[in-house]
Amino acid sequence: MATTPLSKAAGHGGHHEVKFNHLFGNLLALMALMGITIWASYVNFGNSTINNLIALLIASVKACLVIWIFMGVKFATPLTRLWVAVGFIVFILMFGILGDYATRRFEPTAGWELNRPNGGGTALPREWPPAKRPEQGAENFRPRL
Amino acid sequence: MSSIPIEKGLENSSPHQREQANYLTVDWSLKSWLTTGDHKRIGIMYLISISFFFLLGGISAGLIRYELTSPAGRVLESETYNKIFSAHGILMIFTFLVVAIPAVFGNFLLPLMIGARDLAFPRLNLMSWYLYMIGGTLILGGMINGGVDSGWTFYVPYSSMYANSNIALVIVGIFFGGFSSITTGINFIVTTHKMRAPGMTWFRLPLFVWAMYATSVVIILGTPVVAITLLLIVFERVFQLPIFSPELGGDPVLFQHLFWFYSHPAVYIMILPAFGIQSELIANFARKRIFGYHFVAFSTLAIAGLGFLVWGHHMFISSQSMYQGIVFSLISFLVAVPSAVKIFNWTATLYKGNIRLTSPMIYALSFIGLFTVGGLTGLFLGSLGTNVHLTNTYFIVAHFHYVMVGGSLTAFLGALHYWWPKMTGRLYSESLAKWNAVLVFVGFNLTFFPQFVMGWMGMPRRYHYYYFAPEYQPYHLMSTAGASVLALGLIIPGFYLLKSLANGPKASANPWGAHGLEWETASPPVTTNFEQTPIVMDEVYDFDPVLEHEQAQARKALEPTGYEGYEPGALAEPKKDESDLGGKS
Amino acid sequence: MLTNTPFSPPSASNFAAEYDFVFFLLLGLTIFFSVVVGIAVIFFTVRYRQGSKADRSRPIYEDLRLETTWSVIPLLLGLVMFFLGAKVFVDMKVPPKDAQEIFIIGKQWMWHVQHSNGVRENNTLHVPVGKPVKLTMISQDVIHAFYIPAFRVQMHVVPGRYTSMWFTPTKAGKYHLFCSMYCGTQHSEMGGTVVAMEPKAWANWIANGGESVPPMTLEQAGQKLYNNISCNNCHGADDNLRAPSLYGIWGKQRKLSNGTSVVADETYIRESILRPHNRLSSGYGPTMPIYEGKITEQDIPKLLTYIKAIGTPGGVPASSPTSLDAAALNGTGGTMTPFASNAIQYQENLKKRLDATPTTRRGNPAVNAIAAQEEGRQ
Amino acid sequence: MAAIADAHGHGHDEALHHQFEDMDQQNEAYLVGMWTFLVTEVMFFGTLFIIYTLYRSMYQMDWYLAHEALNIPMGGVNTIILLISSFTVAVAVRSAQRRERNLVLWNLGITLVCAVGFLGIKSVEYMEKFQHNLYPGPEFGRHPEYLHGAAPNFAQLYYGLYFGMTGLHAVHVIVGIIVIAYLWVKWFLNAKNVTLDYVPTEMVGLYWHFVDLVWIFLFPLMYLMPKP
Repeated sequence: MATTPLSKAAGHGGHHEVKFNHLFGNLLALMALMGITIWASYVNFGNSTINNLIALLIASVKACLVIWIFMGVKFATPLTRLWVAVGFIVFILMFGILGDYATRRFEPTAGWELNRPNGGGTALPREWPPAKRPEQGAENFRPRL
Repeated sequence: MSSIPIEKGLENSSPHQREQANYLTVDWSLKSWLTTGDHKRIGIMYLISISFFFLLGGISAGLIRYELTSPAGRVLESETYNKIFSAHGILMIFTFLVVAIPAVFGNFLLPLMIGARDLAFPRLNLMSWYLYMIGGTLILGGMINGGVDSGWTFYVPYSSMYANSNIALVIVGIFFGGFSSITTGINFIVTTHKMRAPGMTWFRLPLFVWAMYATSVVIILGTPVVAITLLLIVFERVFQLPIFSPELGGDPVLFQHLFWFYSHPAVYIMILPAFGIQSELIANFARKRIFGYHFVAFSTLAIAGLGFLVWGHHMFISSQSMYQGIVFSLISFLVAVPSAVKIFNWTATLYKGNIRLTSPMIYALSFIGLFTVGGLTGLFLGSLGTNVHLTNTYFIVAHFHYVMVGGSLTAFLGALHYWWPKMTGRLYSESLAKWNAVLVFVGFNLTFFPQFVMGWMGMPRRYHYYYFAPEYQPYHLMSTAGASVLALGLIIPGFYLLKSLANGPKASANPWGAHGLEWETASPPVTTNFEQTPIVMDEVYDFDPVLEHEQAQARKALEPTGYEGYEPGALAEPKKDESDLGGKS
Repeated sequence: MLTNTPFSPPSASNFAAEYDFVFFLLLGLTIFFSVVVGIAVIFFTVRYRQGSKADRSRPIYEDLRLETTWSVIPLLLGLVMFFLGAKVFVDMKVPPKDAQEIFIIGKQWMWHVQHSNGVRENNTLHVPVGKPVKLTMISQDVIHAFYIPAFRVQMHVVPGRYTSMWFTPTKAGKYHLFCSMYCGTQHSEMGGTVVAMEPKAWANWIANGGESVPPMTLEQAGQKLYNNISCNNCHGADDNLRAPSLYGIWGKQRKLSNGTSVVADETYIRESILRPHNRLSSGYGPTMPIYEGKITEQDIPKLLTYIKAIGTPGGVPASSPTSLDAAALNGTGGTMTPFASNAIQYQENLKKRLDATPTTRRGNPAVNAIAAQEEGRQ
Repeated sequence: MAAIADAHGHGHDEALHHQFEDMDQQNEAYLVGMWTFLVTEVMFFGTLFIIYTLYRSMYQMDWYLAHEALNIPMGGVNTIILLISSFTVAVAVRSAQRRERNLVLWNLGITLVCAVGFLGIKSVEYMEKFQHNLYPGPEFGRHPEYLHGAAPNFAQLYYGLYFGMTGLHAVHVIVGIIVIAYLWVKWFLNAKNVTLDYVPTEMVGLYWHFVDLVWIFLFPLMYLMPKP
């Protein structure tokens, strides 16, 4: 019994043997991609964002290769694939946190309209009343947005 | 529900032998408990340990209420008061609410409900209990040795740079507790996916299983975030590794983002299991299939999913960007809809039911009322404008107690009463339990309703003194009076439930005449749950109210005195051959 | 409306009416739905109790129309409530241009207030009725929250960054001021009174220096400090080799030496005073001395006000109506005491007066060490 | 879930646990369980990556200057080491499926050597940083020449995250070493629960691949910043 390969003993194809060449080819691809990453980080593309994007893109490709071949997701059941996907999806969801920081600079602020680089427009279209002072003590004298 | 008879093979054995077969009596030694892989035993161990932590949390709540009866405080120093309210929050949330229903009832019932012999990873399950105990011990250790005074929210930079208490140890405890949750979550997910009995399709799952599944998803996606975020505070306190420090250009608001990214879903970790229990109780005591099963199931998943998109509504005034606030407020209103759907569905289930007002059912009905109020007052806080005035006041305290205590704790008590005969094989005094359920409802409202008014009037939370604003005192007095009633309502079950262990009547396999695989095995169940793997042939909650009504009339004529509340004829062990009468064709 | 019931907080700001409308609308909804659900539950429970003779034939288990109805109606109601709430919120977030600016500094466990004419107060805030007031707030240690229930306003006060809120008091009186964000041992005692005064009375109050004699307006004090700590040696009227000019920079986009840019707002300018090397203006080296630990959080508003005045093109003069000092309102002109003899004297006096409740950063050696290290680097 | 009753009757399933019906169910349960665990790990490290992204976008230049003190060749060698170890683990899993005990032992052995080598190089790097006072705390920046002109505050934030992220990664490597060594001993002793069932080996393999995965992102983010 112990000599039979497990896959045959179980007799159901619950797992798939990966070809050795497959694994080795994957290793070579990963190495090559690593080389490209290092090389690309020294190249001046004119804008560092391009460098960042390239680095992240290559890292993502490498991650996919590891997940797909080394971790055997290529041969996994749909259920396993679902759970592989869920983690990364929610991780990307978390980047919503950065939306706060991206939009903070557009917060409306009093009195800067004229000095703003975009020519005086604030984030929200606003009209201020003429210099006429409202009755003191009046509620809600401020114009609606 | 048709399945292979359970006690097959045992029918010729003596009552003594039959008793030996159940999971409680299979081995008496302490070692057999501490090394068990049996999900039912682990559930019981959780029940005992969370009761202990709940007691501690309750005592601290009592101290807070007593202290606040006077505007200038009664017995405590401010520093002690802060430690007490922090202890109350941390114990109640991290060692009770997050854990309570999943770890006790999820552990006990999930495999029974889906017809599995055990959870997928029994040893992992045991490890989760040990992690929980280590975590709880560390939390308690931190509280005794130096205390923790940052509140359960651990806002930086107070918790990382200014607090002079033992925050690091408590956080490490919470970290362990988090891993306990994660292991439980992994276990439940895999069990629900892979261990269902033949014929148990997704849409034949009891709604409690759906709820546990959704909860587990939230647990495994959310808990790591808060674990690492809190760990960063420890790093800052111990290794001086700064991440959120404003002096270095870090942003304290980032901590709040990460904290609420978990802690808002954590609210759903606390309330989704309660929804599941609620569905079970309502369906089984209205003796009617839950109205809109699919809607309830999917709204559970919808809440779990949307729950990850609304963390920012805890931060409307914390200098988060206005635009982000608007987006979060909008999604918060969207997430209210699935909750509303559930409420309406439970109410609609009662229509044309065959309602028995047992103690679990009273808890279930009071859950509907309390959660409605708790959920609707949540809209005040999800609405941007009203949030500005109400947040950080007693309004928010009242709101989340309506959801957490009125929701989760009520459901927990309902579940405890409902499955107590299954877990222990004993029946408790039902009339006492009924009155107690009413007492809890009254005490709860008396405690927390005045806090809504107080919050609307502007009393900030976490205040020790309010001598400068004595107009709040009447509300505090009312609240404290209610708290003593509530405390009574929480202590009494301890007595009659324990008493039932000593001399309660023995329960039959299905004392409520309920529907579900867990009621098909003996009370208490045997170690492997089912003698043979059941095959599920029929739908979930397969009641027939009309037929049952007729049956009940007929039975009433035959035996007018049943053991109150329990299904007549399904009560006690000796009437074994009649025990099938209870509810099924 | 219901706002005058004994269960309500006083309504004393322009937001109160707008706010209370949304609140009571939501309250109505809450009561309505709770009552509907409660009555339904009780009615069904009684009518369909076990053994009752009610008709149970043809029960319904699924009904898509019903489900849709009670999904869509709450959704629509929710959207309406969202919109109303968001509108109030946006109003609260957009201060009017002519708002009177007051600086608030929160520290464990007191509020420090600096009016534009130099009047300072602790744990009280005097505001004029009928005049929009904008609070620019910063914390010196942990996160606090500035909360005035009667005005329906609340905002976190965060270390390292200025936050702001505004309101217009509408009713004279004394109101509670709370710190509503838990901030440590004496959190519950960190609060005081907001005094909304009739404009005349307020003008008198502020002209006479409130409870302390104002040495000079905030802007004048800022100018003095600016010269005393030698900002003027480098930051002149025009850009020079050593430093960029601060004239006309307020609210402008500034290019930084690291290629990014930033708006010159309160937070950035404060940061540039305390830790100038972190974000250098484009084209300048790290030559400016670090002022962290040398000037207090209370001094920074003075410099900010001054820099704002010189930084706004066309210049907002110190005593213009928009900065609303006493002279503008009661037409008599405020009395000023002679300037403090020198900067050291000035700062020492300030320290004595303001640090009545000193804050120690207890517990964390890291912070003390960082501070020590910053000093050591000088 | 084909088999209903008599699950324990199968002769060959000595590795089958009592709660499962058959090996098929058990294997997938374990793999899904491992993947759900890895999901939590993704979120765990993901949080740090979020913090990293935010602060890096805020302080690009200073972080670029601060990162110049890192040793890119060492980081590169470590990447190669981890990639190779990931490969050997994959081969070990393949061999476990084929029940080739010697191959499993060799490959796991190489993985162990690689893992220890990774830690060795990492500790050399750490030592260097400590000598240059580049660890967060009161001593940070004692030798300003190693900051390469970065603002000390933001550089400290960078090194806080550097030590936090690579430190947590190193903790995972240490756990990996322990687990792989344990597995190696099991294989060496011919323990039935690993030789009859390839899943324990595969689970360890998945864990180790994940450790590799984190480093694949850490290396470009920490070591290879472009000049903004």
